[in-house]
Amino acid sequence: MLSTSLLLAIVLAPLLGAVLAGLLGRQIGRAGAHGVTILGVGIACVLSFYVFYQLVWGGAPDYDQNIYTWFQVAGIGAHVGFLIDRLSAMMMVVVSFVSLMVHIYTIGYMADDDGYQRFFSYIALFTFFMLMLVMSNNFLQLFFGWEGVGLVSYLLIGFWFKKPSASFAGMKAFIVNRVGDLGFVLGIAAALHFLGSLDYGTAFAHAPSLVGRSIQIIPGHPWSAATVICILLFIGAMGKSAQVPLHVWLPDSMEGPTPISALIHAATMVTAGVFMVARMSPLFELSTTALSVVLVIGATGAFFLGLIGITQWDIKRVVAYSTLSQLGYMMAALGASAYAAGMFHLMTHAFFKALLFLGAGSVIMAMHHEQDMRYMGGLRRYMPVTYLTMWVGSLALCGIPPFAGFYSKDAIIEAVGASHVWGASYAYWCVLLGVFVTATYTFRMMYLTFHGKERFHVDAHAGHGHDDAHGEAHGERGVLAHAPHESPWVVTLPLVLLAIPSLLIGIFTVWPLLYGNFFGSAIVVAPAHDVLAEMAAHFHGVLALTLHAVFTAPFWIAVAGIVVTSYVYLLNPAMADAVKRVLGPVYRVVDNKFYFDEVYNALFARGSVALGQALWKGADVGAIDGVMVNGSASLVDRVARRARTLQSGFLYHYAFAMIVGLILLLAGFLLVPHA
Amino acid sequence: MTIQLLAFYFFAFFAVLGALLVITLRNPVHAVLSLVLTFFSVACIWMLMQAEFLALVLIVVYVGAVMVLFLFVVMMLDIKVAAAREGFIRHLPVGIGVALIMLAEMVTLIGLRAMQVAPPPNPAAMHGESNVAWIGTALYTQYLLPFEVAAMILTVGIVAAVALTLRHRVGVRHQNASQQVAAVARDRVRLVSMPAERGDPGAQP
Amino acid sequence: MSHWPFLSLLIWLPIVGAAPVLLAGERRPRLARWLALLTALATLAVNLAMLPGFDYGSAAMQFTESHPWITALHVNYALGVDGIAMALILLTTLTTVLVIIGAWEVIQSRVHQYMAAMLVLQGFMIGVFAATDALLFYVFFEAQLIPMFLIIGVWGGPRRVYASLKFFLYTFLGSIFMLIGLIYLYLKSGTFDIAAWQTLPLGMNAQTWLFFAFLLAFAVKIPMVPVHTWLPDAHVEAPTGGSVVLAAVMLKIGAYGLIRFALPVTPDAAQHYAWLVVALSLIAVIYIGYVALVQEDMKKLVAYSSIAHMGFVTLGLFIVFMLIRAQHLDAAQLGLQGAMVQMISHGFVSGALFTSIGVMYDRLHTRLIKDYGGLARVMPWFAIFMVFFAMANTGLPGTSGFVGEFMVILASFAANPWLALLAAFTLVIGAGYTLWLVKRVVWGEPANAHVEAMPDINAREALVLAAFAAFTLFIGIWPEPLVKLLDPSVNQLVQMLGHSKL
Amino acid sequence: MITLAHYIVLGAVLFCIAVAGIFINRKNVIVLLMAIELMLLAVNINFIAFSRFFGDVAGQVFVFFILTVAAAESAIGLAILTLLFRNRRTINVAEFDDLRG
Repeated sequence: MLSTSLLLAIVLAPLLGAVLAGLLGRQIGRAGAHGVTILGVGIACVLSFYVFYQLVWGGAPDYDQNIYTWFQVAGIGAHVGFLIDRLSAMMMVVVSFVSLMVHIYTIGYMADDDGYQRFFSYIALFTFFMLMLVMSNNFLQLFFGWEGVGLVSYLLIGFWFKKPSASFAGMKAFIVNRVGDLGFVLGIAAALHFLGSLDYGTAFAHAPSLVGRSIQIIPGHPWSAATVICILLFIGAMGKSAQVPLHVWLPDSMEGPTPISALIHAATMVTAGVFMVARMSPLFELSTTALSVVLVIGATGAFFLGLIGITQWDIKRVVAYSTLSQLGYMMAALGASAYAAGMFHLMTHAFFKALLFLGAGSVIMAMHHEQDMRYMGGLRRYMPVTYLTMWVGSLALCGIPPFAGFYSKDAIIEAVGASHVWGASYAYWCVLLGVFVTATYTFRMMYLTFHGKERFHVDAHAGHGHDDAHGEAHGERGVLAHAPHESPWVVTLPLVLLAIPSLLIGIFTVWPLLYGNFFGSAIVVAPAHDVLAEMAAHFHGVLALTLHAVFTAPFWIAVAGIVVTSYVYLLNPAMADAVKRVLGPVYRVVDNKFYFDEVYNALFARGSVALGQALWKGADVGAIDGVMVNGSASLVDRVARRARTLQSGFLYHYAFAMIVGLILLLAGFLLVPHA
Repeated sequence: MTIQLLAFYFFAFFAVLGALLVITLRNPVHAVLSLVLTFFSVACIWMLMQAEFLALVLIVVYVGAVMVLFLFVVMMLDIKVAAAREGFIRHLPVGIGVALIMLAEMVTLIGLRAMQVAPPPNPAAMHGESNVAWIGTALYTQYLLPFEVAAMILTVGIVAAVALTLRHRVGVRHQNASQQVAAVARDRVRLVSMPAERGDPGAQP
Repeated sequence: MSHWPFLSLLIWLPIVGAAPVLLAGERRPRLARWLALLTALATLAVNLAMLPGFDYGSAAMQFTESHPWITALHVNYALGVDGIAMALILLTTLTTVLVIIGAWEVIQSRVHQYMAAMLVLQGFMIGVFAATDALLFYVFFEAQLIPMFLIIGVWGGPRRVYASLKFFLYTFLGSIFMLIGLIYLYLKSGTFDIAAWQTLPLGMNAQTWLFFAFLLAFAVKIPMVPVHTWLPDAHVEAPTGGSVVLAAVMLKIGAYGLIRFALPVTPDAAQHYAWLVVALSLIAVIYIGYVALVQEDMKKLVAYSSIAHMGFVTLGLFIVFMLIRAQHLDAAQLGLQGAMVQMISHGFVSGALFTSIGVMYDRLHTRLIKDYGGLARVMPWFAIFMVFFAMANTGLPGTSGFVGEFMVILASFAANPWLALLAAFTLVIGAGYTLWLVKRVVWGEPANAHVEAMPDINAREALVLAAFAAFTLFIGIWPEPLVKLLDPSVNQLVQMLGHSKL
Repeated sequence: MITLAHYIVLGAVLFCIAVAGIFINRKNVIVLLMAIELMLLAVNINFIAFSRFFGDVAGQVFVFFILTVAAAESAIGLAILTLLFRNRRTINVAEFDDLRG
């Protein structure tokens, strides 16, 4: 049995840590700040593992209870409560574990930063919101956590608020997410309207009643209610999980410190959308249209956003675009109704992508906050631990057996291939080619960073330490004050701890997660869509699966990508430029990220300001204030100004007026016959 | 044509003549005198209507007091006739036009034919009393309050006229009788006894 | 139930208390401040003392008092509160205390008069909420213009005369029409009792005229587009305390008037013209959102955002009619609740934002966004509050700003998804203008040497902001107590609106 | 035989002359005042005539009051005139425009 106080402790411990570190940061000092937050998150992590253990092996039943009533209006109730089943338990473990790793890592990464306490406060607060999100048993609390992580993401992206680009990126992330949330809120409203409750339990119980119900969004065109609900909810997921076309915020979010790139923008927050769709599987299963949308959008992101990663020079941005691509994979899995595969990839991705980000952070530290790969190279000699762990992460990312990524990604590709919803064949090509792209950008990054010639030189007189500025323009690029060296243990320990699951977790969990009905009733799949069941028929154990990989297309595509990249970047560096020239226009489009930023900037950012100016100056100041308000005032003024000249002050004018009046009066008497 | 009618036309002619002179004469003094002529003539016409009291009041009070006041003021003030007459000719046509239009309208309204009423017997005589008694009875019974108010108005008028024209001149010596009476010798002369000046024999003269 | 005339006490305590404050005079500002604070605290105490005696389950008027006032016209000095009025009175008494503390050192000239004006204003505003007699309501409604007029006109900025006149004339124009409506209703019913009017049968023609008379009066006060242009000017010129009271309480008087008069007295006309008000509300949300985006003056920006948020209030009030027509009574109640919660929440959030701007203004004497930047470095504590209130303004869950908007959006989806879409647009545009403000003011490098020299908030300012933050957070995390307070009245109102008076 | 019409027309003629007087002497306050006296006189003629022809004392009483008020009026009017002249050294109405809007 899971007790309420236990669950409350999981949620509140990080919150308490965040509040203490945030408000009393100056009093408790640096050690105090990371102490309380790590303690808080550590408690949450340990208890999450305990909860997970209890659910999976301890035979504890699912927990679904309300803690308190948020509001109750007539028949509509909103509560705060927890729903702990295997789905949320898995997320809790992933979130709290990665969060704990990032906390420890941060001690090293942020050692020289002024905002040390603030940073710990933020990430602990993030853990709180994320846990609230995954543990929620209703839409409202889901949205609370959803927006809460968005807030912390905003604060953390803009953590170095002195940098205009950072605060801009934070704002951009928040606003783009808000566009998604617009859909999400409407989705919640639609769910409430059609299902009559904000609680998952009640709402999902009523889900079958959606069949046949429709809504006329455009008069004369009834749409299935389930489709409307699901697409609206998915728009929310598109924002948070950075799907095309709402992905533009994620690359910019790399302005934030690297630990949060790992925690928020790779491992946890951005997967909230995936988690949410999986959670809503009883609804999504009712609408093939919605599934198609999810599938197509996810697959599009998986391929095209990965392409951008090949052209980037900033090490973090490469990893960021890889995240976008992998998120696309997860969404595609959900679209193919392979929810378990999506969640599986979510988990493996959380580990290896956090690993890659933290590794990249370690590199960046060694390079004195230089992020441009053109000034790196040959680092493997200086930082072996980082080098090795990064290789583990990279191989996992490329889906090379037996690394974790292989199992999850392979399952996704197969599931998409097996799917029958509209757009599945397009999606299949996307995810398949995505493998090539993934291998290319990953190995390009590894080669540019760790292999080849050193493209920096050490100059002891360059005279700049870690602490002067972060990522700002240094005096001369590619000049380091002292040789790069391996990071301290607080940094490498999390790398090692994350490398272990990146390597192994796939082998151990592929069977139960995908085919063993691990999630039980938490995920609902309609029999017609159940691709995983089809795949289970061909499943003959982990070893067989691993060996069988040699005979599948994805594996060889990955290998092809690796070979090509190796040739271009290791053996024949001049080749890269040649390829670039040959693919001129295509390269330019990809290098400019398909011009999303430019179009959005012109259309929405500048367009809104221009519209606002027009409305303000034109309508508000011009029409309403100018014509109506001040206009009526000045009309009175003008009339009065004219009228007062009648008051000449000359006696005889008044007398004349009286006499004229008298004449008129007499004439009136004459003309009007009196009774 | 009876003698009364002749008398009426006679007085009416002078009344109108006087009125025309009032508004046309150049010299204000002459204008005031013309106004007196009009008042006299009208008083006579009132006599024809057996309103003896008012006719006499008009002559005694108006001509005797008000018109004299006018004369005083006109003579007191140094009026530049030329300036005051400015625009006379220019406005003459308008004035005549307006007056004629108004007259025409009034006469039409009055309806000359409808008014061809013979005068009834003198109402005062019918009550067996004089015109003065007739008005007096009404004034002191029925119209007592308005009468008193009229008295108030006159008083206020006098006070106002005096107050308006009152001027405090500076540097004018007044005789203050009460102060003169209240004066005592002590205040006027102070007797001071002081030792006699003793000439210093050695001093220079 | 109680022998104490609590409501009279609430109204007259601050008004009478203003007298000693005035007597303290120009020479003794300290005494004036303390007296004012004591009076405000006493009023708050009286108000809190009412809470245990308040029946949360009843929609009826409570703490009623009635004395004949003008017998010839059947006017009574009649007071009473239900949940809606109680919530707003609480908002008033709380805000006044904070405003008086907030003005402590900020107001330096004629302290005694300022404090007295604030107290008198408080009394009148409570009177508006507590009056159950229409003429009494009208008297208080008009009377509270006077202290506010003085506060803007005496302690305001450079264009204070223009702003205060505009404020006064605008409101006055509207209320003239209301007076005509009140007189008509009196002639029709022979009483000024609001409750009697709510059951008075009226023809459609009469209802239409009355509805527009009331709408005009209260739309100016709320303010709704297109009669909103007085608000930015008034806010910009008003002293901080004036802005806070104006935003926190005075705007609510308009919405309260709609709830008391326009909705229940003329339900059929309101039903018939609900589309109009809903359209105006949505215009307020979107159009004003865009206008707010480009403001260069912080106070103007927050003023415009107030208009947009009040758009949610009117949307919630009138979406009810569409929902009643569609037989979604639960959603109707949710919409009305949303409007009410939004009102209370907006009181705290906008009050806090104006206080924050006041804090900046006291240091730098400018309200232009471009004069600021990088406050997070020089004023870290202030930055925490500023970001928090900005987030509340964007309707972040966990702050009060979210609750009302969420309820209204949920309710309006049931009426029409398009309405919900347009309303939910505030999530984006609201985040846009608020965060852009925060970016330019709080983040970045300190803009200039003056900003560099700004001291962080002192204990007094921290106290005021923390109090606002506490209320915002409390309602955001646990709105149920507020919802419960409002619920019976809201329920009754929805029932009443469902019955035609034709 | 003198009829009512005779008197009334006489009154009208005098009144119109006064009106014309106001027009053509618009600069001279004294003449203006005298024109007003003329008007009052014209009205008084009417009052007395009607009183005589209808046998009602009220008309004559009213004339009495008119005379009273007119006396007060001209007294005050002349006082103001004196005052004006003392302060402005002129009685030209064209120069009295302090009330101009």
